[in-house]
Amino acid sequence: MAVITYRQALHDTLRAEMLRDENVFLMGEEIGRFEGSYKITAGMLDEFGPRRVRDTPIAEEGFTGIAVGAAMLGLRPVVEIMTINFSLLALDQIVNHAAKIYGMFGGQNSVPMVIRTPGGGGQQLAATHSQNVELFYAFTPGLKVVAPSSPADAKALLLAAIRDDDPVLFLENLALYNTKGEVPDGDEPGEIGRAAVTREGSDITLVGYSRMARVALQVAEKLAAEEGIDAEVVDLRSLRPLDRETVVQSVRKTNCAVVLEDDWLTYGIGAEVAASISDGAFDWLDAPVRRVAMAEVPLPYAKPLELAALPSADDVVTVVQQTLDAVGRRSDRARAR
Amino acid sequence: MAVITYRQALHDTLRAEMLRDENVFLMGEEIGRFEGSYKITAGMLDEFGPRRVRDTPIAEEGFTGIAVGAAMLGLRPVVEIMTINFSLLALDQIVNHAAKIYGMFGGQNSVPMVIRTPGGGGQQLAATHSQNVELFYAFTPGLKVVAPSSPADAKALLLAAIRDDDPVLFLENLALYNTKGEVPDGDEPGEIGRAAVTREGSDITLVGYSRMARVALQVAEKLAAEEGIDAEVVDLRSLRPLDRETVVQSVRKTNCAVVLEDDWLTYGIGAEVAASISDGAFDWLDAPVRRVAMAEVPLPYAKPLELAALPSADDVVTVVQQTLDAVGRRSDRARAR
Amino acid sequence: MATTSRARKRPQRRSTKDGKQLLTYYRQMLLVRRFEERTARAYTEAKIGGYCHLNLGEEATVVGLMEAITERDYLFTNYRDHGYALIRGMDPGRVMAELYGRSDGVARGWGGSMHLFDTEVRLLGGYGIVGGQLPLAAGAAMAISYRGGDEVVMCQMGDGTTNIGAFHETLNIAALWDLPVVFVVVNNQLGMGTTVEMASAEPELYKRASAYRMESARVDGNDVIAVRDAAAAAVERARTEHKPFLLETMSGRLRGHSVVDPATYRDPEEVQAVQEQDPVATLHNHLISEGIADADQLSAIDAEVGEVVAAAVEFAENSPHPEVESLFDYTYATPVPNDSRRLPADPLFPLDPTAGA
Amino acid sequence: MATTSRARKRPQRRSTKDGKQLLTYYRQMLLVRRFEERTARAYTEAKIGGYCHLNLGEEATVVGLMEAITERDYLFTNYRDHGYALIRGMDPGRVMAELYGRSDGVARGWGGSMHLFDTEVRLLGGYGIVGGQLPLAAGAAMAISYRGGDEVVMCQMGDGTTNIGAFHETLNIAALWDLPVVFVVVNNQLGMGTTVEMASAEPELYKRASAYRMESARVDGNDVIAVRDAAAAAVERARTEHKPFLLETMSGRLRGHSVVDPATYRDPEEVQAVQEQDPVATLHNHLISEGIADADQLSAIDAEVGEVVAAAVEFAENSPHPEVESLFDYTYATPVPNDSRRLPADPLFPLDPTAGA
Ligand SMILES: Cc1ncc(C[n+]2csc(CCOP(=O)(O)OP(=O)(O)O)c2C)c(N)n1
Ligand SMILES: Cc1ncc(C[n+]2csc(CCOP(=O)(O)OP(=O)(O)O)c2C)c(N)n1
Ligand SMILES: [Mg+2]
Ligand SMILES: [Mg+2]
Repeated sequence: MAVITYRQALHDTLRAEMLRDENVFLMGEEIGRFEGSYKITAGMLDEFGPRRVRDTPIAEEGFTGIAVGAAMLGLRPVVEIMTINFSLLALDQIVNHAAKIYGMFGGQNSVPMVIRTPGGGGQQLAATHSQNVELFYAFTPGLKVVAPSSPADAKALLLAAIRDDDPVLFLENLALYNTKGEVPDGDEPGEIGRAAVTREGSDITLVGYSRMARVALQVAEKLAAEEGIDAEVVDLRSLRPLDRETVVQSVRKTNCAVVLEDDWLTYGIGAEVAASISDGAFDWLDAPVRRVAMAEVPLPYAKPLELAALPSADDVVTVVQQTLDAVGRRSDRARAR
Repeated sequence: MAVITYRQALHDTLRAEMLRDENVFLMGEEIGRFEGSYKITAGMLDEFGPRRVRDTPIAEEGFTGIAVGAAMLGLRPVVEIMTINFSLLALDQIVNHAAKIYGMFGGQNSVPMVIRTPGGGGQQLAATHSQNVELFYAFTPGLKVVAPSSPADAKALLLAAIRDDDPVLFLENLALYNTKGEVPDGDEPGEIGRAAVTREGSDITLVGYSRMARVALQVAEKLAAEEGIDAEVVDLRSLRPLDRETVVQSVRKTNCAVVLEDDWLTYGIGAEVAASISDGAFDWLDAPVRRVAMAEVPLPYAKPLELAALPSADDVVTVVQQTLDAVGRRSDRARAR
Repeated sequence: MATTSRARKRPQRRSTKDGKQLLTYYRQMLLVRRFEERTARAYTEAKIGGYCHLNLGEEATVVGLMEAITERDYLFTNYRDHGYALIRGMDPGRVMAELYGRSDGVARGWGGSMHLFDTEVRLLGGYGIVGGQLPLAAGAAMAISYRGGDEVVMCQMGDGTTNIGAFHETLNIAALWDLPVVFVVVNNQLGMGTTVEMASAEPELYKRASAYRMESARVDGNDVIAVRDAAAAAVERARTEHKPFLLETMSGRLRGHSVVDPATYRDPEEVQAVQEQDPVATLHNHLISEGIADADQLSAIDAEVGEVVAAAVEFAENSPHPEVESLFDYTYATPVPNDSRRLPADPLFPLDPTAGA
Repeated sequence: MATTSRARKRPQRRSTKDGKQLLTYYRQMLLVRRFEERTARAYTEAKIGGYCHLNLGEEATVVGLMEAITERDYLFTNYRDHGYALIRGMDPGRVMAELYGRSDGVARGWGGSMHLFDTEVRLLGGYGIVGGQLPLAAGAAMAISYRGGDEVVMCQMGDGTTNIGAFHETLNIAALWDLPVVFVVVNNQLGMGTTVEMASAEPELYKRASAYRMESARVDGNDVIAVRDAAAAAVERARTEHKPFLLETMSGRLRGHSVVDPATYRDPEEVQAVQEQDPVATLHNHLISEGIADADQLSAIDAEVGEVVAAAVEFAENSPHPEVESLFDYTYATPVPNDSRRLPADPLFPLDPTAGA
């Protein structure tokens, strides 16, 4: 097991899959000559040549749809969309085509493709370049959506995504690329559709995905160290399918939960998670499920405004404390009854 | 007060606003010579001429963006996107531009425009033409989203939308166009951001919007007539802003709720509504908030499959009964304790 | 400047072989004609639902195009796809069953009129989103060139489709990457109620290929031989030289945009002009005036075709509706845990959680 | 075929008036040059965040274009917008303050480098989504023609932008509706690391206008007079004849795509060729060799410009950061009930609901 960055894990996995399967190829803006906007594909053009590492014009709808068509004939395109913001220009090909072709034609033709794209604010990229719109894909039946938070999951889920016969949106995050972690050798794919309990605990459940699953772990350690609060952390990993079972089982144990997300609160990913917990753990919940999410504004460029709008570890700590307070208040009341 | 159809209410309101304000004009595919795919703009080209009723090429991204630019200079475009499915091709201009321009440039330039578009399945239009993706817009700060269910609200909210200085997505529904209702005279605009209690009741709260708010009312009448169940109905009317207060107040009274929606369940509009109720009415809820929504598949063409996948009045009745059963079970248990 | 070639002149005289060929084409065109007329009737009888677009007036174009590609080539079309499906070789009964939404339909009743699809005959879909099929077709061509194959992809679209972004993005990449794809604009002079002049600043649509240094041509879409020859040349070039091509065929729409459209927006003269160029009637008269066939022979063909269509309807009528149990069978090709298989009234969690807890 | 006019020849001799004019342009070009150099430094000092794209190498293009439009005209650009903002007349201090994300910035610190905007000088935005500004610019032109005004809209974009769908959709509608908009493709031969030939099947980009029967021209973007004259002619035509135009200017990028890009993918020869055509150095030499100014005069201009830039930086440094309290002030122009004004840790409902219930 080597300790490598999330970026390296992606790079190595892409390379290994290219070597393993001639049908796998890469496509996207600036992935070849420029070596990728975030350098995930560095060195790949040199190694595999322009047939398998295709720099595309700036034409998200066009090249994403071309990948869909190529996948219909059995190739396994791995498309990079530079950031998830630009995926909005390809939404028709992703939602109306990639996601529909298998079902709309009665299961005759699958679409084995992967769309890799990073989300994430916090880089002062302002309103149009800092959005987290994974919701749009997670909402769409016919797509699968994964959002790994660690280098190990990045590898395992990318392997799974490439080998899966359905279109998979693979969500990365600008703030995760340089983070490190242990990554197993070999090429065992992960399982799309399963969450993971990344820290066991008994006091409260923290649920997150992508960057916020990592923040959840950090907050849990901090809470344990500084306040003796023992939080359980669930990393969703897969947004579609959503593994409600794992989340709800955790909350049935801890009796309260906070959901962490990088997108906007109202209608965000956390809304489904909170609604599912409130339903599936109804008789176990001791306090309302709170969500920590981005303030509902077009994200400003100025640093102090951006910082205020984005959810932070401190915000999570505050909300955990408030939630445990509420649990306390409720048990007090119960005792008083 | 005249009794007219939802279609007529839209048509009359558009016409009145065109007469009132020279800055208001219409744009979209087939709205002029063809008189509108769903005939909302019938007769308008003849009356107002091609300057104010513009047939566009098939170019959703282009003409929607042109409306945004025209709005920046103070015109008040009312764009028709033939169905909400095609709005995915204009998503970049709606989400990355219309919704961002006011905030991203520090409040210098507002974008007073309306995008009218119908959603709704149930017409056997198959997977790509039967989607309900209002979620994408409701999720986006900077946009306002309204979804009237009655001819009166269609009028009041269209007036409000046209006179509002922000981009408003105005959601219509294919199945509502021919429905009738009383519509007040005059031109009093409604208030964007307010839900309405359209039926008072004490046993359970049904929450819906657009077509499903109407279904909720029908179900409530049926439940009252056939089973003596007295349901309260909340019509959200506005999806962004979302009026949580009105919903939660109702549930604090009835102690249980069912959410109705035409879109897919997981991450759908109802997820936020259910999560908000579970939070805001936590101490009042006697049973989990259930959601009745579309089955999570690309909607098939064949009638029996389509019928099975779409939420029906019968489905709502079933879920209401199960919810009231659950309330009963819980009160039994409480009594037994 | 991009090179664009003018429409080819059609041959003045035809040999006996051409005569036989023409009779075959006539039969095919008539099949499309009678099938579509029957489809319109079935629609008004509410046997068919959704949107339903017919190829009436485009029969010569459909047959000419389908003659230009071989079995191993691929085809993508828009939603106006019945004729292509029939001539490409889909079973008429299974096409009609699809229109009826039955389980024997080519797409098991999931697609309907706009979404005919059959891997067997390599028609990889009719598509309902205007322009959506263009990137897909180019992608199929990319897969072919990636593998060094010599198949060709034909991608049909309407005139109105040339104004959407996907047209531009796709043609540019197809030219840039030397993809073996022939784009065909079936110019029926209308996109719903919008004329070409109302929608396209360059109404000679084939000329738009010059923006990509792509070759292109315009041809009389009511002349089946002219369409076939122009398309065959483009396909051959794509096959051997790996160059895309843009072919524009000029024809008319005999009815409304879809079955339900009365097309009241059209001038009577315009409609009459289109009717006068009706490709089926024209070929009928030509066959007789050239002595290739007499009226009785042609009536016999009509009768035969009528039987095929009647059999297709019967097949469709007798085909069972899809089972509701199959509703969740085609969301994913690779099964995954936690996939939703809930009907609208199904609970997310077992109803009495305490029971099992 | 669409009509496209060739780039105009530049005048061989210049009058004294031209000489004075050239000195003014030199000063403006130098302002852009020094401002951008200073911006790059501020970025490496972490005073500026986000993405930051410079106009280095495009100074003659920027100044020439800005000379061609009048005060009442409108301008839309992409994210490479600092130079346009300065020459269009935005206060350099307020531009730098925007780059610093301060409250005196032209967009109050909300937009940053990519999103300069000032209604006062009618620069209606730098935009970060490639191609996003095109429909907006055409929309502004539509508003002008709707009202019968005689303003013109100029819409700047990069070479890579000509491959995206919005380019096609917008140019088509602009031509169809006779909109007074001049589209300018600033061809700096690269879109990030991608060459024009890698991205555009028709690399002579101005020729793409023919797909819309739109007139177009290509001009030397390193020659400020040539740019000005070609743009002025296009603007005049848009103003009086209400016809859009596509102008392509040819120049080079002196640095990476953005400040952080070392541009290791470029050939040294390519970089050298661009440096040899450096428009600022070229004009400097021209002014001296033509006897319009001597080295001292030009140094004096440089010193003056340096002071303007230094003052801009000082202004930016001293401008306060925006108040966190203003975070919710610009979501909507028309206030509505139930609008969210919550920070990430704020609850949806009061924390002890029983307290108030
Ligand atoms: C993206 C998109 N926008 C709008 C529509 C609605 N629509 C369906 S067909 C059509 C006209 C298409 O015209 P054309 O391309 O000429 O094809 P034809 O119907 O004439 O064969 C329109 C606007 C659609 N299906 N997709
Ligand atoms: C829709 C979209 N896709 C991709 C990007 C990322 N991107 C930013 S600049 C750029 C290159 C643009 O090149 P060009 O149009 O030539 O402009 P230049 O930067 O050379 O001025 C790309 C691909 C983007 N901002 N928007
Ligand atoms: Mg047409
Ligand atoms: Mg460039």
